[in-house]
Amino acid sequence: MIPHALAILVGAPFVAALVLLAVPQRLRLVTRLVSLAAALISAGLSGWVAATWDIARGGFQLDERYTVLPSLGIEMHLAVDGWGAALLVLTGLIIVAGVLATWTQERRDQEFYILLLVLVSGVFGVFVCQDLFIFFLFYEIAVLPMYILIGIWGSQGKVEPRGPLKFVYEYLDVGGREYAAMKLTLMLLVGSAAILVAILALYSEAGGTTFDMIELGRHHFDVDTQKLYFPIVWLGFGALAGVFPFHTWSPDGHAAAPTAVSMLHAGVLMKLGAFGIMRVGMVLMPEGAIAWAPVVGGVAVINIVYGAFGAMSQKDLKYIVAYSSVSHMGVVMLGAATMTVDGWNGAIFQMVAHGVMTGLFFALVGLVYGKTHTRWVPKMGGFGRVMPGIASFFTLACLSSLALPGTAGFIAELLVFLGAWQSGHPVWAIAGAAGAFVTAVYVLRAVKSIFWGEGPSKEFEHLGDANRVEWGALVLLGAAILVFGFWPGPVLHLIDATTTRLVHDLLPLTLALNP
Amino acid sequence: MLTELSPLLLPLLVLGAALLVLFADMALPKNGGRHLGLFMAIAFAAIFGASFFVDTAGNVFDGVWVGGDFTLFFDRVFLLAGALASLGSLDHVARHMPGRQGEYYLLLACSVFGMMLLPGARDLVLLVVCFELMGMPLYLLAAWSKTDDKVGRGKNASEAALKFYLVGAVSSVFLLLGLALVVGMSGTTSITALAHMRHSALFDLGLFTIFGGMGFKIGVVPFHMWVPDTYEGAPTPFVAFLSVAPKAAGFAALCVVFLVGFHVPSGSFIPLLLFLAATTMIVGNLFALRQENAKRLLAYSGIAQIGYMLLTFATGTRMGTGMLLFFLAGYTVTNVGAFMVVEAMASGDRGTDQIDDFDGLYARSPGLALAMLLFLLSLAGIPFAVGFWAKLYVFMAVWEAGHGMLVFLGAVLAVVALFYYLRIARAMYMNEPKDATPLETPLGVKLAILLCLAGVLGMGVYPAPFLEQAMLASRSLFG
Amino acid sequence: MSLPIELALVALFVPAAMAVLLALVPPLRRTGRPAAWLSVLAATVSLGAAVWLFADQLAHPTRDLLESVAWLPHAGASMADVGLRIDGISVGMTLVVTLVAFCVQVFSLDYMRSEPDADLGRYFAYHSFFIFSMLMLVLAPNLLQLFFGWELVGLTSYLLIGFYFKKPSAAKAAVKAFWVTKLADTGLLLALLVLYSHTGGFEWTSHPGADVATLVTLLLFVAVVGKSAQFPLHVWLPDAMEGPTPVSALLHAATMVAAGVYLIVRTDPLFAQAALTREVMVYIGSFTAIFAAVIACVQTDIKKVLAYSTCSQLGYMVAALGAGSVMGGYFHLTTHAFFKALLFLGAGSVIHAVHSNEMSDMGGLWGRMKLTGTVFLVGSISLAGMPFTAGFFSKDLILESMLESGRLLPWLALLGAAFLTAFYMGRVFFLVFLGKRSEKAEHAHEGGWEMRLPLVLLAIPALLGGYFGAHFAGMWHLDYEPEWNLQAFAPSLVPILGFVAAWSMYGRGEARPAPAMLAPIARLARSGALDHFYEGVYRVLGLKLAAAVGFFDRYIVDGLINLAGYLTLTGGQRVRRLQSGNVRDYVFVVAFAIFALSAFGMLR
Amino acid sequence: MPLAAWLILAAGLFSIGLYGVASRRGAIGILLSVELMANAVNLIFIAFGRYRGDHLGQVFTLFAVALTVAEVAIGLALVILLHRVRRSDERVDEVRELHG
Repeated sequence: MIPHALAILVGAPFVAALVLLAVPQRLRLVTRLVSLAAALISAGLSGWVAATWDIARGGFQLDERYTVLPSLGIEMHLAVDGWGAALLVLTGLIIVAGVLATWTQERRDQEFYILLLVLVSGVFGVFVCQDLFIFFLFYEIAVLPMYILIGIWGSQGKVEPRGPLKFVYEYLDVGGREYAAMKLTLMLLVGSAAILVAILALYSEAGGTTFDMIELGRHHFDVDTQKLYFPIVWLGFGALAGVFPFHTWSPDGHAAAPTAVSMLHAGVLMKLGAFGIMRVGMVLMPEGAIAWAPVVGGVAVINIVYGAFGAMSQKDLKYIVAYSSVSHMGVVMLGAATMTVDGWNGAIFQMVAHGVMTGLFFALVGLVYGKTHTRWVPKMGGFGRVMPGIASFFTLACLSSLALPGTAGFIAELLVFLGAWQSGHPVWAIAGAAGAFVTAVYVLRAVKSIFWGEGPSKEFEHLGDANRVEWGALVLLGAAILVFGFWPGPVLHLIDATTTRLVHDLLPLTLALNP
Repeated sequence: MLTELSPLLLPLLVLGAALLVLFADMALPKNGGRHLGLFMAIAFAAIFGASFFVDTAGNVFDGVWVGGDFTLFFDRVFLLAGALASLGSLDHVARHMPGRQGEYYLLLACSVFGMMLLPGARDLVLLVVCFELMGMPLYLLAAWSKTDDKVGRGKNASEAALKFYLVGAVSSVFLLLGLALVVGMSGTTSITALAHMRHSALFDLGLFTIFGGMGFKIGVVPFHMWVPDTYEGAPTPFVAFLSVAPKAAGFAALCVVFLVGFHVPSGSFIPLLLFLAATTMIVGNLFALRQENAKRLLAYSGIAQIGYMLLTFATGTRMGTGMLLFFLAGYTVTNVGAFMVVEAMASGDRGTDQIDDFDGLYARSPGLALAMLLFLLSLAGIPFAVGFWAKLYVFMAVWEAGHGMLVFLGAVLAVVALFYYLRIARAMYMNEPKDATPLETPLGVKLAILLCLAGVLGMGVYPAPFLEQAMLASRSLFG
Repeated sequence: MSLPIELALVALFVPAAMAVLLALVPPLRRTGRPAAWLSVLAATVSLGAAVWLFADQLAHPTRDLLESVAWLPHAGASMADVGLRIDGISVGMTLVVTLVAFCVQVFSLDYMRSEPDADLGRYFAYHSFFIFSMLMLVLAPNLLQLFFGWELVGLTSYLLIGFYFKKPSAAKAAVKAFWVTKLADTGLLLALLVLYSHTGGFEWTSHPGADVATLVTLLLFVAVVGKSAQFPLHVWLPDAMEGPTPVSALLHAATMVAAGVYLIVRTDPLFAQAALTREVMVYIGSFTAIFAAVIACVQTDIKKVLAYSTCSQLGYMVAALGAGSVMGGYFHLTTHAFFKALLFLGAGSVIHAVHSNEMSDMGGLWGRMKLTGTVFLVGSISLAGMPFTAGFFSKDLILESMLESGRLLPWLALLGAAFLTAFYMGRVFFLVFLGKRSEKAEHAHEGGWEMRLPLVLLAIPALLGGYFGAHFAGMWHLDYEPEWNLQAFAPSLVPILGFVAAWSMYGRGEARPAPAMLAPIARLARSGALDHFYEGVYRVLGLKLAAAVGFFDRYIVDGLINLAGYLTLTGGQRVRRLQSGNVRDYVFVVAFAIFALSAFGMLR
Repeated sequence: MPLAAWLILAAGLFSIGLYGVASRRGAIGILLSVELMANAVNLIFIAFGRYRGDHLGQVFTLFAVALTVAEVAIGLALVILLHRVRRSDERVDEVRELHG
């Protein structure tokens, strides 16, 4: 039993960030080691939490409470349920991999790691914090550093003005680094404005005495209130989860962001959105959720198919991956919308699976870009010859994203589709499966045109494979994909323990609303 | 007799300090020494410290002036602002007006003195006198610059002052007009007595006119138009002061007159206030979007902030007022800090205060950049800076008062605001500096910035005690 | 845990371990031949275990073991297990798979000799992994695990077809194969969903009711059509010949493509409940059988001939299963595995000798490659179904059952297919081994023992496998009593006629144009109309639509969001003019505003 | 003379002053107009005081006058300053460096 485990888990990266403020700029190695140490501490503790989390007991465990504002009923209440535990593991994996993958970051590296660590603190916080308000705080902290991270270290792009709104595109520097950063920040913050409103609503509905989600969970909100505020929560968090049509920050943002940031953002942050929808929206406002489920599910299906086709239309490697994220987050939302055990298990598991997978994707894209300085797929080809390792890991990531059995993606999508079919929406499942097929089409196309076939052309012949540290990141994530794919039990048990209880509470309502 | 004045101790101390400065200025030689400013700063700081040990509760002149937690809270805000302003002015004043430092600090002290009397005033005569006593020195301070400075900063000080003055003069006439009507109709100048008056047409006319007159001081749209011009033209350290203290005082006066006195907002005065508040938020943010001058941008952002405060004021509840006070306190440290950074940027004779002068500040002076970033985030209402709690409490109060839509509007506008705050952040961190010469900041300014930073983070990380104080204050107002 | 389970585990996990080892230890993999030998060793162990298991099963024919562990948690319990189902059916298939795999790996030792070491290691790693995947499928106790293996073999097929990934044609073929099969597999996935949501499990022994069973089996059959290259999804199989020939022998002739048929055999309890599905199977199967056979007659690439012939034979099996003769289907699957693998390896050894797939580059090889010639002949007659060869028994059983089931048209189709089979096999044999040598064939010679041994090994069951039908039937608990009357022997004349026809046309070994009656079909086959159709669909429904979506998202959806920002910003720019800077305006505004306020105050 | 008459007179004065503020372009003129408005207000005070017969109005007026005087003094100082800085005749509406 480690005392204050969760506080340490959340605090470690933040403390490390403060430490880095003191470390002189030129000690590059120290900077990296400090960051890595913090990442490892948090990751290790996450692993420990997941390992010691008592499945039989379920519920919330490892309670820790720190007073913040008793007068308003705000207190730092940390505890983990199965969902939290699973997602902690994911975050731990990603951040360690992220630090490793950006080991070679040169420009203003110290500031980079500082912001990265602050961001991670926020992410961990969201997953373990049971006080709705502090939850929101951490959410903001996780979102905001993005702006500077992308703005400074991002890569420049350009979208040529076309279409009916040409003039807009001429006025704004669309695709530019700062554009992407600003767009992402503003869209997400408009979302959190909505969230804040909803939070205040719940708070005052419940008597204005506590923000504790567990307490709030006990309070039964009036059905009309739920129906009114659920969509607000859905769209508010949905902005981060990439819910159509509020996903458009994601391609630009992910394309512009530096490797580690894309990894974290697509790998973990987007999950915060989905997690928020389920944790705050569906758990606190079940009737509202049930009432809106058809809409949520429908939009999710749009996400899946639309995102997949969007990805197919791209020629920029990062855009392809970014759109695939939009598509896969659709799977998460679909699972959430089914309001069934399998669906929710699938949703959370997909968060983990997609997190690892897309993390690996962005790490690889980063590597390829770092070597070739282009993300333009048509310019590539035959790279399998010069970078076989990268090629095989890329293929692995692709297989997971097309949900091939043996990869984590399969378990997730299978569960989600099962849930969809049981929830009486076979169409969702069919559309989802179709989306999975389209995914197969574009990812294999990508593999073929990047790594297979003739080539590489003159300018790329000298390129090499990943280096030692980078291998660390790749192997870590790749192994995770396979382990979760072949042996989902351990993680899934955590998730299932929580889901089962929640759905069990949910069941009477479901029957009441649609008998 | 003297014991009876004990609740007035703090204002009197300020007055004493002012007189000391006056005499010292006469006595001492007119070299560029900074002892006067230093003395003023220390004096404010000392009185601020003293405020924790003296008991200022009680009536003076049988109820014309009432001391209590409410006055105490405001006194502290004013003293803090005064101290920070004097600190920040040290270098500026000594460089621009080596000969006439005394007047500067004297006027500053007088203005603060007027402010400190304001929250306790329960008689319209006293109120209006204090109001003007606070206001008039500001006109002069705004004009504070070398008269022979044709090119650099301060070139526009006179214009700034003139606009400030003309608009101010007219609105104070309106204020008087309103008072005339109210007093005339009610036949009393005691604010507490006004509470029980029958509302007649002329009486209401007066009431609205008074609001207009005071609205000028806090810069509510549409009485705000002097704000950006004055802020841009006037000397920066003074603007730092101008942007917070008089606003706080203005709200103090509003609270006294409208919450204690007319028992409004109640009834249909509320929609009006809400409307004005919303307009103020929108106008402030919209105008701020495309500014090139940092001070101007901060001016408009300040207007937007006033909108939030007015929103809270409009609730008229005890909770709302408490939140308003907290907001004011937080706003004070944040805004002063931001302006001080601008001063630090522009200190040195070639410095200007355009936004692109912030380019690459992170390289020229990392500390300054970080401080500015935090102040901006606080203004934008980002967690773990005081501004976040301030906004949050405002929203809570407004929500409790049942104006959900306005909460949403406020929240969305806060995001719009983030856009222009981030413009400065972008300039500081993402653009490369034009000249990489490290920036040396005058000690006084540095100190002021550090204090503000401490305030922003302190109140941001652990707001509880401050909130408690604010609540106490509002409770004592409502009695 | 009982002996058979342990044996199965050995057969399953020794190759798996080898694959993992080769994958995780690049240095070892890059050594080439040592890695290859390790892989072969693993295959041998696996084969040994399989043989033992088979023998043991023969000893206890009624045994039906199920050993499984919880895999997917659901509401505290387990919604799906992984495990082993040891009964006659799975054991038989296990033996076939491991035997053929073993032969192919040994064969590859010599055939792939010229490959660079790294690639060689990769090749054998894939092979080991294939054995694991295939046995996962074969020994699966439920449909979910079967699907698991099903997709994994699909993956290995993709990887092995694309083994020469630098060759654009190979890359294209690999991706095509994966897309087509994946599309079909969606059916299997949906089948799982339906089954689960109606029975709460993935068991094929469940009884979800006729309608559901029909739906499920139809969906399953979609996957079968894809995997077992039935019309109209057979298009990937001929292209798959881009892979190394031994791969074609193992995956695309003997085992993987037969997985579809095995699936039907395995899930027969479900199919038995779905008359409609079986009807569909009969017609699809028999049509594929004749259709593919016709195309096979006009191919000039030896591997392509064999590929189409595989399609056609799979058509036989599907048709048989449709007609309800599980025995027919499964029996033919087994025999076919042997003689088709044999044929491919023989072809491989020829190709190895002449370095070309084109039959025009061969000819007259009999003199040079006696052994290959012999075994190829054995394979051909067995495939053609000449009396007393393995193929004869199984094919005879299918025709018989089709006739019994009273479906005349399919029966005729199959009969015609039988004739054509004999014809094109004869054609191949004569063109390759008789006639005058082409210059490429001048210095052709047999391969090393690694290549000869598997040929011999496979020739035996290809020739004699048919005589064990009764034993198999006993093992599979299926009824099998061939009655040797005239009506039964009638079909056996057909192949003889086929050979005669072939001899009459190609006996002298010179390549004559295909018979006139087949010309139009030949043209059709060469034009690849179906391929063009699919490609068109891909262009329109895939690329065009995608491009449209891309534009819509970039310039409409995102455009609107940008528009919001644009309006705010330009608005901010415009309003600034209101702040005129003229103080008199300010004063005026103040005065006006106060009057407005007052007016509002008075009017309320 | 009834109260209303005084009030109307005051209103008239006030309006004239306001008109002056709005129309005069010279700073001095504006100051004078402001003075006019202030006196109108004082008139109201006095009138009410007289009408009620208490001294409140007169007292208030005294304060008001003092304030106005001080205010105007400051105003003149500013005008002079402006004149010194910009060497222009004091047309206030030409003073518009700061705007937008």
